[in-house]
Amino acid sequence: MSEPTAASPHHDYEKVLKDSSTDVASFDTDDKSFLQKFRHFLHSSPSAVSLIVLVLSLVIFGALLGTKFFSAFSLTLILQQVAITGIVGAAQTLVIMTAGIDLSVGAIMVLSSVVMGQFVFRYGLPVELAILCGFAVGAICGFINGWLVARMKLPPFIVTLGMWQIVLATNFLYSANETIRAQEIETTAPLLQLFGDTFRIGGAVFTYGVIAMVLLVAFLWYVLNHTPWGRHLYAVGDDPEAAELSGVNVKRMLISVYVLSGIICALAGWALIGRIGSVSPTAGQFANIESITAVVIGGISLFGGRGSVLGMMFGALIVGVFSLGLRLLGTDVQWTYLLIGVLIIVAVAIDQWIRKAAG
Amino acid sequence: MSEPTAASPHHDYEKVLKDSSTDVASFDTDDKSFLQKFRHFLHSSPSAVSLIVLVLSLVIFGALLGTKFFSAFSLTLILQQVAITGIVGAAQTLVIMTAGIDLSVGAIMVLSSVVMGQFVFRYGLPVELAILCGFAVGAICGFINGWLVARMKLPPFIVTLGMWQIVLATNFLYSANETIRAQEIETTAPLLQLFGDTFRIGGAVFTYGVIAMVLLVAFLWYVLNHTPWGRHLYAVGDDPEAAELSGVNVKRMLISVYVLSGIICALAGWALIGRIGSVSPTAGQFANIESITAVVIGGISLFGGRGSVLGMMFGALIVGVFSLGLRLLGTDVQWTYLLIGVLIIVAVAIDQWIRKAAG
Amino acid sequence: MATEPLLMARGLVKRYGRVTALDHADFDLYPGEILAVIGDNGAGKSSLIKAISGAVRPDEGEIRLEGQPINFHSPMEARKAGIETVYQNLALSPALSIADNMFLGREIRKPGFMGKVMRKLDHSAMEKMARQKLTELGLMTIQNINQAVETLSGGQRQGVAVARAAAFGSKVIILDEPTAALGVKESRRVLELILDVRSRGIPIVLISHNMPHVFEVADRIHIHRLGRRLTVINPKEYTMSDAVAFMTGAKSVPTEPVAA
Amino acid sequence: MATEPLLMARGLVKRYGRVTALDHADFDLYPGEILAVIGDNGAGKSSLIKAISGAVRPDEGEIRLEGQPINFHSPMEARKAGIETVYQNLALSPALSIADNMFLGREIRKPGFMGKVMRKLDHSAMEKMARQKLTELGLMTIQNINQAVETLSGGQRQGVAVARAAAFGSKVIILDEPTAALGVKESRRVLELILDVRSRGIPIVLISHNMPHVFEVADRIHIHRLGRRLTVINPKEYTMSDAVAFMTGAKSVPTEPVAA
Amino acid sequence: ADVSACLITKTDTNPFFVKMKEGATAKAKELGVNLKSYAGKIDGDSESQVAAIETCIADGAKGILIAASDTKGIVPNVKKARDAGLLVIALDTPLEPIDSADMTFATDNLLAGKLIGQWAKETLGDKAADAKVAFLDLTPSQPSVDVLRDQGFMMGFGIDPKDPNKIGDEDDKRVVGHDITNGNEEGGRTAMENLLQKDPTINVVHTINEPAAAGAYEALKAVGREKDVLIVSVDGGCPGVKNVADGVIGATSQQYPLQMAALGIEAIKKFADSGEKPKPTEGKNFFDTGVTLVTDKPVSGVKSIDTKEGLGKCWG
Ligand SMILES: Nc1ncnc2c1ncn2[C@@H]1O[C@H](COP(=O)(O)OP(=O)(O)OP(=O)(O)O)[C@@H](O)[C@H]1O
Ligand SMILES: Nc1ncnc2c1ncn2[C@@H]1O[C@H](COP(=O)(O)OP(=O)(O)OP(=O)(O)O)[C@@H](O)[C@H]1O
Ligand SMILES: OC[C@H]1O[C@](O)(CO)[C@@H](O)[C@@H]1O
Ligand SMILES: [Mg+2]
Ligand SMILES: [Mg+2]
Repeated sequence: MSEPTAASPHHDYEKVLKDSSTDVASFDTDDKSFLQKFRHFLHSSPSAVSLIVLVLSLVIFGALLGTKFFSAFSLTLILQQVAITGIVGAAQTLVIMTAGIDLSVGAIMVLSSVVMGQFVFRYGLPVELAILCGFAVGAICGFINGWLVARMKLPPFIVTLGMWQIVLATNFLYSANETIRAQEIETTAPLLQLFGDTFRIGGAVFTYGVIAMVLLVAFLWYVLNHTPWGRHLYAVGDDPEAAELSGVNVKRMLISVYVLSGIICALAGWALIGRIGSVSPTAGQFANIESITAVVIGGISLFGGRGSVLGMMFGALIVGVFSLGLRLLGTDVQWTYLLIGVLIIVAVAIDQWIRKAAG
Repeated sequence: MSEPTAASPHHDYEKVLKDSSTDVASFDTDDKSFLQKFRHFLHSSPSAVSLIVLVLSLVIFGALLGTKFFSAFSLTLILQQVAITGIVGAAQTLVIMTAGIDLSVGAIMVLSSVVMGQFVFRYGLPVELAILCGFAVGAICGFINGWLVARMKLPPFIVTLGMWQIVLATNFLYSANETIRAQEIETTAPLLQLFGDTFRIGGAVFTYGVIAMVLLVAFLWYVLNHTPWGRHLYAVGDDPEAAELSGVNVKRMLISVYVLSGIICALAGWALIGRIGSVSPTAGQFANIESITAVVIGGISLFGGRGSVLGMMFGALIVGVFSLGLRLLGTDVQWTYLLIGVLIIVAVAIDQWIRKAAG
Repeated sequence: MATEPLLMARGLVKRYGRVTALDHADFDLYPGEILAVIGDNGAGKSSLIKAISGAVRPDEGEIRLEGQPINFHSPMEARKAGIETVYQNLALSPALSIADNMFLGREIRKPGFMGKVMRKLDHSAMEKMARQKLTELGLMTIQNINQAVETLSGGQRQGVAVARAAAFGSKVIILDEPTAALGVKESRRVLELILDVRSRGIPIVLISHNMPHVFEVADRIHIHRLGRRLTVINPKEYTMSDAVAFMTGAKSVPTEPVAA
Repeated sequence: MATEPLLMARGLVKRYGRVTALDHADFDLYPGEILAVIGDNGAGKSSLIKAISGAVRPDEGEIRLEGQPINFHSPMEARKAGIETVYQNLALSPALSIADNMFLGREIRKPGFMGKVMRKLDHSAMEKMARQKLTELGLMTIQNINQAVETLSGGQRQGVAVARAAAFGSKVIILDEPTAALGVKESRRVLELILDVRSRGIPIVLISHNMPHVFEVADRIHIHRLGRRLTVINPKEYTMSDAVAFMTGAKSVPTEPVAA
Repeated sequence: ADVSACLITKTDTNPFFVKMKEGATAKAKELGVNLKSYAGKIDGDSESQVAAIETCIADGAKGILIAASDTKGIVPNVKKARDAGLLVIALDTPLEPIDSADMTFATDNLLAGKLIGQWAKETLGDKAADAKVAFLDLTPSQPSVDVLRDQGFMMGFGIDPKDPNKIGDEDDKRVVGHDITNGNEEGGRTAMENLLQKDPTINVVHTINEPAAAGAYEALKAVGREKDVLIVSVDGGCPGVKNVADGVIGATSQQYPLQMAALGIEAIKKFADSGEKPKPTEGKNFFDTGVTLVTDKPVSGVKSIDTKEGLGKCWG
């Protein structure tokens, strides 16, 4: 393709075009200063901003509280406290990226953990199989969500609100609210508590639950940024109609996202057994609001198509830092709540401000 | 403007245009059948669809429960039970229309009601003034929300999540968790219970709270559809950038919406005193999720710019009908929750289906 | 051209509530030809090609590809059947980069294990190819190939969409006003591209309001008016004035058999 | 024209991250003239008029209206100062009706109590006027005046935006590619409209890629290239070929003082 | 059955209320009473309870058994029910004022707190004087059970509770702090972690209920302190008593929800048949359904039963 192959242009003036410039436009950017490089960095890596806010809050609480807060132990304690939220938040991130929302994450998590426990203790299944069943339950719940959203075109808010109630009720009806005690699990099926096991590196205490969260987030980061599926996910969240017209199977994408979200919730359910030791149907009541908070503080748009799963993890950690920091400062519970409210807003304000300054 | 006033067209073919047809396109629509007229009606009045779903659910529960459900008393009881949700839902509707969300509605409602109560009982203010102060508190909370969303450009979800916690904690700190008992209110400041007062028409029992909800919704319907402010609200929710470019003061609109929402929440707070008789700082925990549910079942898009406040009211009533109906059927609580979950999804599915059929 | 049409539609009807977008429209595309579709704004041109490419489903009428009745449920199916379309609203994902958009649904993966098992994208290969396609179209003002599409100028965006369709040659290419937002140079390149595609034997449907362009490249011109095909003319037998007069209703069409 | 420019800009710079959209651009608009702005896709034309009309804030440079430095914070302020703009992306609210869009921010209210106190809109007056404006533009295919703008064809949408700007005559009218999506007939009407507006003494800025149109109506032509004003030419002194050669870099500009 | 009754619990998630419901259902069946049960969505959800009361009135029930979430706020609605001729009995949680209900069948929660407080004090002996005590409470709104148990523990342990109606106003050095648990394991663990961070030398933990205690134990275990910290709790559910046997919890105050429920149903039946209302326990303004300390390490001066006996009486 170089010269017209057949007809010649109607307009004379088009003949001069053959001489037109063929350089790609470039400008003296004089972008050599550190500040400007930094701005570019912030611009191109959206999660860096939440990371900065996280570091800032660590520094502030560290200054206020000294080694009580700024010790390997405390810092890893925060990791432990946010691990569940981080895992559920990963599921939430995927759904929110598609411009959806999943209110049923906490309920699915708890139902999966109850299934894992009851299948061992009620039916005597081998623990590995019981865990698989728990994952299957998560996947099924996710599939129903996805099917209703993608095929029936129902709003995700309503679908998952309904599922939340349905799954919770199913859980209570099925488990009759019986708790399985930590001691029993320890003797019969210690694998269920796997994610609660700890190992130490110096003063730092890590649980496998923390490792699971970090690996999951890293894995999803890879998938979102470096595989076709990830790109399609962004496209679907960005503008589903455009994605459909450019050849993405939007329905299949949506269903796969909700199924994956359900499976991740089941993983969270397993990790939950590790954290609280026992299998209890009353856990996870606030998992949905907490995961959504982490996602939003992490800079992910509720309107879909924008953001990074790393940001979600930093968002979860920011809340974790505030919560522990404020409790350590010894503020009254009410004051803690109030300040967490203020700090959530401030964290996001700083985030916005940095983004704008980097603009 | 009819003929070119100066230059003449470069292209000859443009000269033939003076003879071009000047009729507005019209087609034989053969749209005379009742069905098609009905479709047009559904198309042009989005809330009609929720109304149909509402009527359907009334009929079904009526058939199942007979006069126990289908009595003037029971039906007006539903109205009483949804009045608070309906009022808060009106506030939520406004915010959601702007593509926002208000998680702090319940907290603002309760704080306003506590202020109305405490200002009378703690400081001995005249009740009218105390009520005004309650409204002022609602307006201030709304203003802060609006200011943060509009000026600081923070995501509404985060702003109102933070405010929710802040207002709730303020409320506990301020009220020291003290409930003001109904008997005291009755003797000292009966005006606070105004919206709980009832009047009867036959077997039907109406509270002024119900009347307040209906009038409020009617008023907002008028404002949204028949005033410039209403049109601007839709435009801002639809595409804020386009609205700004076409000359709408988007920031001012947003702030006014959140302030109005705060004031409506204060009204809900007043009505709440009427409904529960006392002033209790722990009420209203689910007001946000319930109002959002009503809004979404009412066919209003969470992405802003579309829907009708009437739909919200029908949405609230649909949930009210299900709840009372199932409770009267005597199903187990968990089954009730499960079925409400299912029915919420089904209601929206039917809604979508009718819309599609009407498409 | 006495051959069978490659793509054919008969009696397409599409109503939107009170609006009639297609009113028993017919359509024929023959192998290897450039068919221009012209008509007033709102005449139903975009609706016609949306119906053909599976983006909307007509209320009535039938469509045949190579003689076989087809019934696409989504644009993806049409694309699989070899019909590549540039829609008037472009169908790009605003937040994704130029390269991401060009390769959406057809990503290039790394060779070997990383690509096959880990499904890793080959970002640099895609960026290189995207830059090359844009250069072929003369879009030299795009400075950063990783720019999000939403930050491109109107014309740059259109260029990306056209480059995408051209890059993935297939059975039929449909272009809905591909040069509307393009500059003089960029428009000319698109015309060259169209001729180039035809020379590879692929037929093209070109919707355009630019009469000189239409008369320059089209083999036949489908004139659309008030939701239906008014007539098809041969650009060698009619002048631009005739075409414009027909399409605006200034002159009525001689009752002759449709050109084929 | 030895008078003072009505609207003037000097040294405008606008950077977006790694992209430079405006690179010390100048601009002058004289009273009562039609100034065309031409340039490649991505040359920075839209960025220029966005900076002037308050839709984006330039990083550097100054703007003067009637000699006074101005610093608009929003398009609303520009509009209040009398600058009416049709943006390339049209700036319509998709879900609102045609009439709602045309009157957004300038609604007609009912007379008397209902309008003054109850602030009730006069829907029928607005619908009537909207229909009339569209008819003036030749947009005869719009069947339902209460259609949501998102359901309009590409050209119909553009027509609505242009009709809105024309309806509210003011100090300066800026049109960014107003005829890109328009049909032959509708484009011609817009050109007539432009001449009509000038005859009312209001100057117009017209961005367009359509050289015949530009040379037909423009008094002066501002050529934009790589983010800055390359030169301004008088269409009577240069041919279309010259203009295209300058704007695409095929020919370099004779070093002469900028035409005024 | 022409006598119908309602049971309204705080939640349906806490095993305590699940058992209460089971007990009520069994008793209702036995007496031929038609029972409908309702519950809030979470602890503290008063609106659902209000709606439930209204439904019961509309439904023509003879009586209501309620474990109220908002003990003051619900009073006007209870009055409505009583005005409509229903017998209203508070279970587990007294209304405020307590005579707003026709009768209250409940544990003496202040006593429950005192018992575990005394036990902890005696167990520590001299070390009680410089103990470090953590309080794992219920919710931020400080409902009556929460206050009664928390402040009761202090009285038993010998800490001056200052205002006995308010948690958190005491100034005894031994109090490390209060945190909230929402009455479940997750909250228990996080609250314990937070307080440990505040003072790692904590050696006594008061917990609002046994799920919270189990969570606290996990937190202690994670830092290897589970052996040298005393956890006390309230409830006496079967998992909790087993936890006492296993040494997770030192002592727990056992309550009897099945009995509360059964007595409640009987009272409604009786009221429906004869119009007779139940009477309070001698010397108290409510019907005390009893509370017993369960521990395998009895101390002198505090009456207790061992876990074997406790398991015989446990629920859930
Ligand atoms: N989703 C829709 N809902 C309602 N009406 C619609 C919808 N889509 C298109 N229309 C109407 O159908 C008619 C044909 O539109 P179409 O987009 O096919 O026109 P077109 O010939 O492509 O015009 P243009 O040249 O301006 O692009 C127009 O009157 C338009 O308003
Ligand atoms: N928000 C933005 N972020 C990043 N780059 C931008 C943004 N807006 C514009 N640009 C870039 O600035 C340059 C100039 O864009 P502009 O829209 O002004 O061009 P234009 O001359 O109007 O082109 P066209 O004729 O195609 O409309 C382009 O390279 C474009 O990619
Ligand atoms: O959540 C508080 C509730 O928990 C219990 O202790 C049961 O576990 C009840 O006695 C109390 O009312
Ligand atoms: Mg079109
Ligand atoms: Mg432009």
